[in-house]
Amino acid sequence: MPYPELNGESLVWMYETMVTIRRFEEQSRREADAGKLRGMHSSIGQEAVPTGICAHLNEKDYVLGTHRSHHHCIAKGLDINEMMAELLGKSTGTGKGKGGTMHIADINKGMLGANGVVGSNIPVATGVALTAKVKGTDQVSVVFFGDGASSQGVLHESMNLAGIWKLPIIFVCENNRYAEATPFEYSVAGGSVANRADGYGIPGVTVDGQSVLDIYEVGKEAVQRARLGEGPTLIEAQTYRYQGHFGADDPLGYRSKEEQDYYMARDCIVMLKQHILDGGHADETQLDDIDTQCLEAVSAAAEFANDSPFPDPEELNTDVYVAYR
Amino acid sequence: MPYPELNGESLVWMYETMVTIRRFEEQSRREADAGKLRGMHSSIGQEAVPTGICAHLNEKDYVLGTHRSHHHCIAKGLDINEMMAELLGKSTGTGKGKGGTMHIADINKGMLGANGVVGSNIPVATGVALTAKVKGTDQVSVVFFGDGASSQGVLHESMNLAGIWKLPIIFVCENNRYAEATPFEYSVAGGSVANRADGYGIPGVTVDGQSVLDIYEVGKEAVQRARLGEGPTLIEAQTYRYQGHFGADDPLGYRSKEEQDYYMARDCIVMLKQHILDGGHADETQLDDIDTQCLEAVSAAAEFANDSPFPDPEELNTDVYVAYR
Amino acid sequence: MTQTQSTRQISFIQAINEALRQEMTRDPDVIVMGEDIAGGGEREDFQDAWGGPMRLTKGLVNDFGRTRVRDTPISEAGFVGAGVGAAASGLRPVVDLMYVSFYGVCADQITNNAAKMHYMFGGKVKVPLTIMTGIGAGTNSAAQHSETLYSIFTHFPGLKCVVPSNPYNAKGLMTAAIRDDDPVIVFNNRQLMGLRFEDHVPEDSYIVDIGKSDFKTQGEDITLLGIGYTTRVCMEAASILEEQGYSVEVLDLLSLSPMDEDAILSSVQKTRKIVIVDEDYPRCSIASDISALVAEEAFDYLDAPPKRVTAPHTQVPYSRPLEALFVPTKEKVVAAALEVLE
Amino acid sequence: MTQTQSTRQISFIQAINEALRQEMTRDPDVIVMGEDIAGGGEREDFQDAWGGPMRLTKGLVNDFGRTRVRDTPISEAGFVGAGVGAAASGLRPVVDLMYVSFYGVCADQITNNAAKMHYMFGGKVKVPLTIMTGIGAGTNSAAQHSETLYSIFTHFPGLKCVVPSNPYNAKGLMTAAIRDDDPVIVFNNRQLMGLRFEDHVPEDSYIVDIGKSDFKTQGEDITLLGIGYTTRVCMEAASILEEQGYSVEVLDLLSLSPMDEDAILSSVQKTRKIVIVDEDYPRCSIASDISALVAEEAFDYLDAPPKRVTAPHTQVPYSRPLEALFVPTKEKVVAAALEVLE
Ligand SMILES: Cc1ncc(C[n+]2csc(CCOP(=O)(O)OP(=O)(O)O)c2C)c(N)n1
Ligand SMILES: Cc1ncc(C[n+]2csc(CCOP(=O)(O)OP(=O)(O)O)c2C)c(N)n1
Ligand SMILES: [Mg+2]
Ligand SMILES: [Mg+2]
Repeated sequence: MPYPELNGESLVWMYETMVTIRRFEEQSRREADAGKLRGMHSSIGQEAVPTGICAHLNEKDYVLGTHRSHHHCIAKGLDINEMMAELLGKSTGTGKGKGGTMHIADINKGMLGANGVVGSNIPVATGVALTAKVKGTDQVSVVFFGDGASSQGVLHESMNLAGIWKLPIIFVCENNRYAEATPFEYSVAGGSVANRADGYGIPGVTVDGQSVLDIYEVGKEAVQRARLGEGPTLIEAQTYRYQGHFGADDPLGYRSKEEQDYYMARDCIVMLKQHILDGGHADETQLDDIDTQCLEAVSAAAEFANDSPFPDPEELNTDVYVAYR
Repeated sequence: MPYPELNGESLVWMYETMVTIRRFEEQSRREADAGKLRGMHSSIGQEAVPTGICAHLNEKDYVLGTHRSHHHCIAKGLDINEMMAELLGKSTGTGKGKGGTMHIADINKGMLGANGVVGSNIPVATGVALTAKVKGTDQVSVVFFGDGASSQGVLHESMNLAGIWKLPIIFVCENNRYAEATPFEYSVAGGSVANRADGYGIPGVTVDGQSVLDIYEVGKEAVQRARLGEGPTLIEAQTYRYQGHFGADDPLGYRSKEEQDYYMARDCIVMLKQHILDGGHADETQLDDIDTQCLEAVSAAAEFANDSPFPDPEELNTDVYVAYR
Repeated sequence: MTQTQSTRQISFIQAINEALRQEMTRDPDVIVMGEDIAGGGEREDFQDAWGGPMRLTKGLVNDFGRTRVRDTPISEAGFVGAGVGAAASGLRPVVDLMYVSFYGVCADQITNNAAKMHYMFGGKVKVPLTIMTGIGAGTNSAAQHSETLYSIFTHFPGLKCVVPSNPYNAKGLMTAAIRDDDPVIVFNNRQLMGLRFEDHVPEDSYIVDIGKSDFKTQGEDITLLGIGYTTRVCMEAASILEEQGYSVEVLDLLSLSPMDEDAILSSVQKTRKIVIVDEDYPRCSIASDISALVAEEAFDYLDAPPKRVTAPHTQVPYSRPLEALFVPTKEKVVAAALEVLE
Repeated sequence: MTQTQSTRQISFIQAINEALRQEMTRDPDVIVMGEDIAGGGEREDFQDAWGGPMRLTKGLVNDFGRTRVRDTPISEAGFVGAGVGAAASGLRPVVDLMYVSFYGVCADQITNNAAKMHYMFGGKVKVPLTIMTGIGAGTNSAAQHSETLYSIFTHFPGLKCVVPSNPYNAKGLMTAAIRDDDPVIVFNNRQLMGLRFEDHVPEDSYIVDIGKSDFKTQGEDITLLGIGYTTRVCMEAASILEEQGYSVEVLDLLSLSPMDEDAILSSVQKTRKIVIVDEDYPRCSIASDISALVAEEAFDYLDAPPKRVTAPHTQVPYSRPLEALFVPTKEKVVAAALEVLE
């Protein structure tokens, strides 16, 4: 990172990132199934979205996420050992185990946090963009949120604020078609999140969220706009979550097998792999090696996390304030 | 009310309503200047907006307002004696003096309340429309709010909700170009409130807020849509407040004399009067008589209010609950 | 209560579900709104896909249809506000605010509108709104999904706040809330949700009076006051203390606003000692409120200062060993009681 | 303090304005945001049209420009949230929340984000945000513009809450809040705004420590505890009581979170009696919090139960004669004190 050009190097980075995410999520599900954490929101199926965007970001740029943010964190370069430790509530985690799966952050990597309240990070990200503006840096702030979150008033308030102040922010809606068990077409009047940008005089783009290449392109333009001080962009990436909302639920309770099959047939990793092979950017063996490395890295992360100690009891009462009294 | 046809009767009703509002506001300003109330938000200049809309409403329909709502109340047929008494905090007021200038309501007249929190009544009005929908009546809910209020997230949430549920509600933005001392063009990204309706798949209309006839026309269509179950409409009425935000402030601190003159030259009452005379719907004498009656009615209201007693001390603690314990 | 043939035990969830169903049957003006309370949006083939995140509303959409059982977008300010407006114009809406921490996006509608309309409009408008919301730690959900927070709602005049502790009173309080003409918030502890209790839950509809607390046990030596989940903790602590020879009175508060001050004071006048056990944050809380009440109104009866066992002044931690230290436990209650008793 | 040549008296408003100006001069990372805090949007010819609804920010835009003094749309969730994000990424924003009741539209940003980020992120992110907000009745503004509400923020771990009572501590607490690395809310009573006080206000920048209360008078017979505006009421009541021969200690709390428990307890240990005077609603309030603290920690010292004089459990009424009954008065404080003293 950042990868301004779409070439072998950037394609391989994206592949590796997406495979890491998937393996990480598979492992976290295993940890959850083993009872080591509860209610974990898997990002499997949505790997392409943050990957295509974060390809344009450096460590000084910021990303803010949601309850479903493991993929954002990995795409932003967070250490998966610390992430997995956080999931297991260990003292070696990104937040010393205090935040957990919905609250992973690493300010040194520009990840200013996942957030468990739907929509809640949108204004926070707007403030991050304000810092860049006030300080005159060329930093960019990216906030990811779901189709469900698009119904929260703060999106409207933040688009308005970013619009009048021309802030360097990118609003990325990961439209995975469901908010819990509520289908997108039920909850979003007008049928499009991207279209709402018009009302704020800012560009709104819809993109195939399974094609990391398409996302890369719209991300490039949006990041450029932001860096040049031309203001915000709203991107709606049409994607799909493969698993249930938080794991324990069966998505076939509210969506059809056909629909699932349709989306899974357009798997973002499979599609990128094909593109890489077709273009000769890497060969099968190289990609297999990456697959192996990712798997090993995730296993190592699981081992690290499981071997790490829980926080000391006194940690309950520290970090509430920087200083109190 | 209601006045489905634009004819002599409805024109005269509108004239009388608008003149009553203006005289009422002049009187309330005098009461405020005499120290009998503080911080009163005058609606002078904006009389046409609720008048043109309320012409289509009956007592079963609902109106909800803002901190600046005297004109909504009068257009919805509230008793000006009780209104003036409320302004003076008297026991004979619409709210027994407990609510005051920002909280006038009369449920029997379908006025479900002014509201002092900017934007706050928008979802409440949406709920009122929901009642009509659930009960299967043909009632309509109208919520008035300012250009400043358009920046509140609840507008977005409510348009979305009304959009997906096809609720019989009309969102009326009185764009008087200022929110306190903040000009509309600064605070509204994209430069139009009405345009935001598109994003929710609902009609958005901009109308000359000084022309009660134009408002009457868009109001007619919106009310019809609502009654027929076709869903919400957003109307942006471009109007102007003649006085300061709450009275004590001088608007020339943030807007030019030229601008003021421009708008005041298109005074809604003057324009309607001209139309009535031109069309021969009434003659000068008849309108003069109305002027006199309105003035007398407002004087009588002031007398009624001033002569009314303050609430008894025990009223402090009543009406907090319907029943407690 | 001994378990007889006629004892009917249902879970906390079922109790609330039953109350909702019975009130919806009884009164066509009762509607329910919230995120995924039916689920599946309006897809014909996926009716009742979810039935509420805690399954509190399971089955209602099949019986009452989508006009009265409404899935909402994630717009709490929008739909809680709509609940206020619907209540003020003739319905009796029940609104599900999934977790209490989400109050943050809709507090305006609750405290500025629902709570104040009746007063501001001179008593002429009623707001018979019920809000039900999930509270409490212990489910590994971290700081934004585990708060208790009923104290801040109790702070506001115009609101009523109730906290059931078992299926019996969950059903009765829910029924009472729906029939009440004022806005009532029902705080349901998530750790209690799946549980069944010994208490018999009548099949017929009934009310548990808002504003009345419940003596779970009578005793002479000390009063343990619990709220919702902590009533359970108090009962466990009482067993331990009774084994040690103390006679313990456990008072289940049930209503925070209005609050059964008489019961609290009469209990303390008898036992002369009280431990207040609460999971909410400690500052400006219901625990301090009760402690202050007792101190001021029963001062001359007290043998020892009132004592509070609460959550600490810290966020709810995610990590389980830390989270276990956050919630009041029977051990902490026993220790506090012994301190007061000795 | 005797008024000497060197005594500098400025109004509460000027004091806050001065603190803002000095901190903005000192630290380029300090910015100010809010509705009409400059006014006029970006119209060249109407700079500083408003200067804040209470004129707290008058003149700042001329000195520091529109990059650092930002008018906002009426989107409290949006711009308070932006304050949180700006604070977490390197600025020290001061956000004006005009009246505290508007917390309702932005509570999520305050209590779920500002308060919790430091903890949830393992202490690695700081949120040096200052929120200033207007509180208090007495201005004929009715139920939605007259609340006090600091109790509910004190409830939340992660927030600091301060309430100045005069221009001296208004300036010092504002300065301290801006320099503090945690989120701090400064609650400014509107009745105090236009007032000047006897106290000398140094021109140079200084800090009043967050977490420290201030003994306004020393006395032996009774402690009167005031907060912001009610400190003034306590002082007036103290004069009356002293005329009647009592020696009164007035403690000005200043900080609610953290709270100067030591000062409260040491005062009560001396006087053995306390009247807590507060304008916030009574339930689950700072008044109950202090009453409980005193009851539990100074039980053996107390000659009489702690006593609270607060607003009633009712909305703030519009009608002036009613409103006058809402706010604690010196007469009520004197009556309460005499009850305790006798
Ligand atoms: C304000 C708020 N309301 C409700 C919830 C409960 N909740 C958690 S995730 C979720 C669905 C979010 O849907 P979406 O935004 O589409 O994100 P996705 O889960 O699809 O990634 C809901 C309703 C919440 N966390 N915050
Ligand atoms: C949530 C909220 N924020 C701020 C205010 C303070 N305030 C009262 S009126 C007003 C301006 C409203 O502007 P607009 O909506 O255009 O209505 P207008 O006054 O022009 O009628 C503001 C900021 C408020 N009452 N509520
Ligand atoms: Mg989704
Ligand atoms: Mg306006």
